[in-house]
Amino acid sequence: MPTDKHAGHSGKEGSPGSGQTIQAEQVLLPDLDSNLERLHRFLGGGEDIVCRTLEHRSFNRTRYALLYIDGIVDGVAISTMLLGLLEDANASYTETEGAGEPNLYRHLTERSIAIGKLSDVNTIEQAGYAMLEGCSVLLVDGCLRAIVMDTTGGETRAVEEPSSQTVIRGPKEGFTENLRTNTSLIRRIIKSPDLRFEYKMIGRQTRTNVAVVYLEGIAEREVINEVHRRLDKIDIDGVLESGYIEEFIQDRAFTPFPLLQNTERPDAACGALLEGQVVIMVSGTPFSLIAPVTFAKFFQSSEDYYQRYDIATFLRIIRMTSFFISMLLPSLYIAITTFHQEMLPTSLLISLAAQREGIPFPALLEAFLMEITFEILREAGVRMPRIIGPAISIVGALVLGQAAVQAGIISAAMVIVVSFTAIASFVIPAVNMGIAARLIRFVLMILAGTFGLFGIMSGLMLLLAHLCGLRSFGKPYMMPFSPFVASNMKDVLIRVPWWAMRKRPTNIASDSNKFREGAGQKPRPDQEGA
Amino acid sequence: MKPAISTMQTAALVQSAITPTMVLAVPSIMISIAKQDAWISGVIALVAGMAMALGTAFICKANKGQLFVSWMESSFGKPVGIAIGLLLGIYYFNSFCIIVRSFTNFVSDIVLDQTPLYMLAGIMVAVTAFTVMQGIEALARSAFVVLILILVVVPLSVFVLYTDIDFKRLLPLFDESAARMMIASLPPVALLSEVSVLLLLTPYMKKPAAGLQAGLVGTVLGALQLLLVLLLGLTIFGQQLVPMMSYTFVNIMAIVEVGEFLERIEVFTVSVWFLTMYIKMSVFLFASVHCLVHSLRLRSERHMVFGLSVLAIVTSLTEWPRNMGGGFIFAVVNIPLLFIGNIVLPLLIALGLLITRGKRNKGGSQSS
Amino acid sequence: MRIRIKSFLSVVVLLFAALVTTGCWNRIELNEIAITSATGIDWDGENWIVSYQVVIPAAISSVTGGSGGTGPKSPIIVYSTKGKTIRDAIMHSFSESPRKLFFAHNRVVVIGEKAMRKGVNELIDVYFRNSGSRETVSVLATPGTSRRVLEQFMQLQAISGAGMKEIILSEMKNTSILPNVPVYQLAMEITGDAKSAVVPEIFVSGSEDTSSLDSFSSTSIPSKLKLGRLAILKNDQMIGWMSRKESLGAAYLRDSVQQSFVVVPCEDQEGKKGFDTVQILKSKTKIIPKLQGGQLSFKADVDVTGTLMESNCAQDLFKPGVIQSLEKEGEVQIIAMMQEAWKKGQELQVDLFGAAEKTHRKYPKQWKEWSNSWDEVFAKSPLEAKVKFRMARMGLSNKSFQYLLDKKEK
Amino acid sequence: MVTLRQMASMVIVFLMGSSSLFLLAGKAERDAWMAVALGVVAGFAVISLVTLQIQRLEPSLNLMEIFKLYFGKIIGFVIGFIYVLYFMYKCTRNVREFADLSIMFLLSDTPLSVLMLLICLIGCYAVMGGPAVFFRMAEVLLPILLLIYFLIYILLIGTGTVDLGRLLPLLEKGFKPVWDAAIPEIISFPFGEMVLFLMFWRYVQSSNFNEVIQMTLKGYLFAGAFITVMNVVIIASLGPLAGWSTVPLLQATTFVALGDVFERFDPFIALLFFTAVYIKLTAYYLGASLALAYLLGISLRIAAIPVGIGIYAGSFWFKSYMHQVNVGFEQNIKYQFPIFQMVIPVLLLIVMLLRSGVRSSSKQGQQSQPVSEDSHHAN
Repeated sequence: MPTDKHAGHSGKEGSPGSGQTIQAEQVLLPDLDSNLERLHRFLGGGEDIVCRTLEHRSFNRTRYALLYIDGIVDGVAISTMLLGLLEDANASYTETEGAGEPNLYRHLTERSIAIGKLSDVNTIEQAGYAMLEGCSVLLVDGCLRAIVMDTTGGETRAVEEPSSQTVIRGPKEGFTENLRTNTSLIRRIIKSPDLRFEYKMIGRQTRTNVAVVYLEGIAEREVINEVHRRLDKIDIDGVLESGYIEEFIQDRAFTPFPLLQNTERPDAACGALLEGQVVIMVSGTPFSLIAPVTFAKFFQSSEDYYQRYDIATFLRIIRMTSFFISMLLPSLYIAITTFHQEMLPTSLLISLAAQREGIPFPALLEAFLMEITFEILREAGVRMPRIIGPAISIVGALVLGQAAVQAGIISAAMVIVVSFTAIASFVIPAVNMGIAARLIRFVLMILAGTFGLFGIMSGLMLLLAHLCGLRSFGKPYMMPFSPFVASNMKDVLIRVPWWAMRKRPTNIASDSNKFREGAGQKPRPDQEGA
Repeated sequence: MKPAISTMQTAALVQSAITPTMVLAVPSIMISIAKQDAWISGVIALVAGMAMALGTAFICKANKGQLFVSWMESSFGKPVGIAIGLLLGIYYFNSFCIIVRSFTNFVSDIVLDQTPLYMLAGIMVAVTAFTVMQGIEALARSAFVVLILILVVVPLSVFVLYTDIDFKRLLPLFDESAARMMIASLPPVALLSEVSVLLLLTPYMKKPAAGLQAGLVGTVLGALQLLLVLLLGLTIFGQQLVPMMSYTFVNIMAIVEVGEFLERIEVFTVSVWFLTMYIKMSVFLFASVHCLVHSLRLRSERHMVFGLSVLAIVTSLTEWPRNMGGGFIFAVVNIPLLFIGNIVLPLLIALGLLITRGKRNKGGSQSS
Repeated sequence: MRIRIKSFLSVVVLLFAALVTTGCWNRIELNEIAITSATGIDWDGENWIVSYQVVIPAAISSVTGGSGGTGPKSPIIVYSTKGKTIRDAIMHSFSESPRKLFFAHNRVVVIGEKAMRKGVNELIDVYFRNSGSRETVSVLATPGTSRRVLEQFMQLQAISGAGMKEIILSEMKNTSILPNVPVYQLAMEITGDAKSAVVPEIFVSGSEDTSSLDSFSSTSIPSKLKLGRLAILKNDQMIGWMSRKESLGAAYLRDSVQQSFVVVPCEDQEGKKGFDTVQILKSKTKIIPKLQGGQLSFKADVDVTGTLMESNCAQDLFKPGVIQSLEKEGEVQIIAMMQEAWKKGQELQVDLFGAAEKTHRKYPKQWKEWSNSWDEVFAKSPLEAKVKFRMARMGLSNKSFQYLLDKKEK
Repeated sequence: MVTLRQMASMVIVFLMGSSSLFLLAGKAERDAWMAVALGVVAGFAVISLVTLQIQRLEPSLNLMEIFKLYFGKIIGFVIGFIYVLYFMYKCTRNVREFADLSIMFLLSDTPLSVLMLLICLIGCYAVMGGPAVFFRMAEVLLPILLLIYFLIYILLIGTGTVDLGRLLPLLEKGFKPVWDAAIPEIISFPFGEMVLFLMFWRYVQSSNFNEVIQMTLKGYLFAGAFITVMNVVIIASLGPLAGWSTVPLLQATTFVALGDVFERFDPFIALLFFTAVYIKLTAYYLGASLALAYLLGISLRIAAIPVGIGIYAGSFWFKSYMHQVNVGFEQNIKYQFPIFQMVIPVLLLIVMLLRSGVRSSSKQGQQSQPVSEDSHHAN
């Protein structure tokens, strides 16, 4: 593989064909054999590199060679192209005015190669990178330039139903690892000419293709430039998943809250595009990133827009409350039972006191114990092979909880509280927001254990200040709530029926064209006779 | 980009700079002075507060968008400007310590009586420092969210107390002499004068001209909450019993009894009240840090916040003896200090501006 | 710059660790508190005796049924302590109770007659000063010692403290003879213009106590807790009792009647006498002081809505004449009760009916000179009562059963 | 539009309405059912000779239009307005009755004002829907009502509470008490109220008006027979106690005890009775609103609001339940109602016959603008 020097050098170059200072030994020489030999050395001579030399009869038998890396090329395209070349090689052309390398080169590019996308390179290193990309290279003896044919292909997973973000009603197709299929899925949904794809190559070793997708005229220009600026700044060995990029380009380094939304569903991505957000798609992972994003967006699942508005509103309120439950419930339980017992109604207090009669641990420790057991069970459930995974975590939780209560280690009320919290944290559609709630829960529990409700309120104040300070790509994170934007509130806690959602969310979509649907489309039943 | 806060957010900041301490200790003092006409002195305080808001906004109009200290320097010359900046910085730091101490007393009286004071003060100042470190925009946004929360919780508590209210207890109107009513309105007027914090906030506003609107809304909201607590105290407990309670608002919430389960919820209302206390502390810490950093030409505000908060914890705990009578000291003894800081100083600034404007107009071009 | 941030963070983490390790000051586990459901205050000449009725959670809730196998345990225990002042007595409780006394769920405070006669100002001060105790606790007076009241068991309610509060609340809602007086209302009335207050009485009927569980094995228990008369306080000392009839009249005058009943004599065409019972659904009283020349007099007009619950005279209830006579009789009964209560108030020279406040509101100037001699002024001012009685409904049958019997023979 | 079946079911439910609650003609005690039968016959005469004739002469006009056409603009308006008040008064009586009975039976502590407000609101919602919706409600409710009544009769007979022997000494006190119990009272109470239908007949979709007449009379006779049977059952089950209880049939159902499971179900039956009363009061509410809408030229929805407020305020006028019953049975039935139910309709019929010239002109005018007329009312 190329020596370290190359790595340093090529890193800056990044995208092919833009090299400035080409050292002498990089340039293609007229002699075919030396080129082949140097190219082999550049690519480290793996035996999956295929080299096929041909001889053209009517161009005074000049030799030319086809090179590609087997496995990452589309076998069918290669074989048809080879067939075409072989025929062309034996055909005899009469009006070959000047035989020799240059017009053979032109002849091949114009008449005989059966591949759509062609381009040419003039250094060994560019040819090598192109071959690594999955293209095939044609070197002509005596010619200083080589033809690069885009024959990328290879085994990719078929389009399946997304595993993490399932939906009862709504499209069932999900993104795959192959960037080309993903862009085609988006193209199939949004067939508008203003849909822009801008490609980048990130990662010195992995050279992952990243596509920045937006709708011209709807997404804000500054946000797009900001995305590009931050992506270009990334200088890393390899990008295997969009998560790598997420941590590089988010606004604030240390925050439990996700500043970029990820989705596996093309319809969710297109929904974001239509609302003026930018989608970053990374090849090799079905999860694409959406920016800029606000706190409220994590409580909207794509199904809200497919179901009727009343159930959608109801579910949204449930999700919001379950977020706070999963964050606050255990700490509230600790605070009220150990600091402010007077808030409990008398009968509840007596039954709780009776339960806690034989419990050795203080409420805080008891809560910690149960929380950690539940986290362990959940992780075990995920890591288990697909079939028995969920069964283990649920059965485990019940059996363990029951046994602990019988043994008198944990009070029954605590098991209820902790299991309800665990379930509540599953309700949040976006997993990364659920994770945020789980982490903050532990901090709030400690504060509740030491200062009671005062501690919880201090923790909430810290949280509020932190949230209000957050920004996602320059847009305030608590957008519709604290910099109060009345028109956006239509789609946050409640979802007004579709015919009422005329304006795009302001301050996210560009201010030029605001309206996304015509006016006065409220369905009005024809007034049937008296 | 320069931080920009909206009018409503500034109003929330101004309101939370006034209300928390005012609603805690002031009602029982006012009622002990002016008996059942205390709510009239509350109205007087409201009117005075609006007047002060108008005055401050008028002064702020002269500011062409520069930050406060640099504005002072540009209008009165460098040495005087720095002196004013330092003076205000110290004044705000001192009132920050007073506020921290009164809230620590409140929390340890009502909720956590065995927790040592230094730990309470430590937690409070740590949270406040963290909030101020997030910058003025984050502070403004949290103030707005807390204001919304209060505007939901306060009417709810009135609705729940509806059965106990009996307006006839206010009846012998104007029973007390006008003099007593004026004296009773002194503490709230002193606290309402905190609206002068607008001087520092207007440069940060998106529309500085709307400073007047923000000031008015802030003072009116604050005074209305005071009036609400006064009326609740008078109509539920009558004017003899209230002077006996050091924290009227807490006792009012303590007698709520709706059904068998909704009883003894005053700790919940007080916890929601903690949020407004935090905003008030952050506003004062921000003000003092802002003044000191700009007058001493320091580089970063984060270090000043860290230093000041440690100093504040120490001073607030040691400056006053342990066994102080509830909020009394801070409400009454503090009045002259508040008057100097919030009324005399802005008046001097206004006077100075008038004089210098005459000179500046003559030599209009070179000095601005 | 980098080092300083790290050091700052490490300080914060240390602070946090300090938080957890030094334990949490105000933290009291649920199994470290003794929940008191009722407190009793007595005075034995020179010491306060404070008794507490503490709830034993394990005995009540069925959750830990397993461990409660050793035969039925009493759900409450009562013990008392003695001290110079009330708080002093409460502090003594630490020397004998394994758990810290917890007053937040205290429902009722029972004050013995001797303690009432000595004065309740100390008690009220204790309730307002520290944040642990609630101001919404109901005050009850008892002729004997309050400890005996606390020791009694109650039929339906395991915790007799909560049971007492439920009795007084349901009694106030359905018959309104005795008002429920929380501590803050008692304090307001004592410091009010009239400087007087009322407290309902609770006593143990029957000879010996039902303080042991085995008395529950028979169908009826030997002695029960009952609500009795009304204690009258003047300047926080008790000066006497008021009978139940007078206290109902006082309830009308204080406009604290929610629902009540009145027995009305009735007479049919043949002159046969009988009694009807009328349930009072709503009643609203206005007391208006009137000043003619120097003489102060009070006019009380009450409008009451009632429905017929029982009719023993042979009447056709839908005849307008019959309805009018029922309403007139009702008015006579209520006026009689009110006058009786007013006379008792004047006899004891204590204004229980808020007359002072209303006079202060209406005539603030004259109130200046009346305020210190109010009891004499009140004793001399007469009450002119007027009641407007309205019968809303007659129940499910439109004639009295007696009417059907008499008609049969005609 | 309203179909014939709907009109018939409305007539039955309307007549069954509150009459199912009380013992009609109580003064005739044991022979009350005969008085009712007599009343049915007398009512039949009134309705077929007077009320239906008026509508037959003017099939496509409602009462208000007929007044305006035949009595001239001003007098027509005045009499029309008086009828609006009559309909509103009848509605207030029913609302107050509904509220008092439900307080006595079901919700003893609920304040009267809240209950009446609820009833008026539900009524208002039904009226807002317009006559077509309201008649559809009646058509749906009728089978349910009949089924439940039938169930009650089966239960009463099954458990032997009904004993026809109690009727036996027929006409013990001669025919006179039956006659004076029937003539003033029974004619006007359930059966004279058919005058309200003068407001509704025009909405019926039918080629010629005779079909409507047949259907109404059939409905009327069925209802009359049904009420008479109900009276017989009450007297047969309660005997001397019949006059004692305010709501005898409900009292009878409390005697039923079929095994220890099926006992004390009368609150369920009470709810059913109140549905019938609800239909009656909403019918009056609708009649009054349609009339007011026509008189003031405003849409039905807007007219329903002042009428609703008038009804709600009016129902507080009665001092007590007894006062409401006395006013109803002593004064109204004898003096006020006959004027509205018989005197004015007869007068109107005579004027219509005399001024037949006006009627012929109104016939041509009528073809030209029927459509605008309907839409004007419907929205």
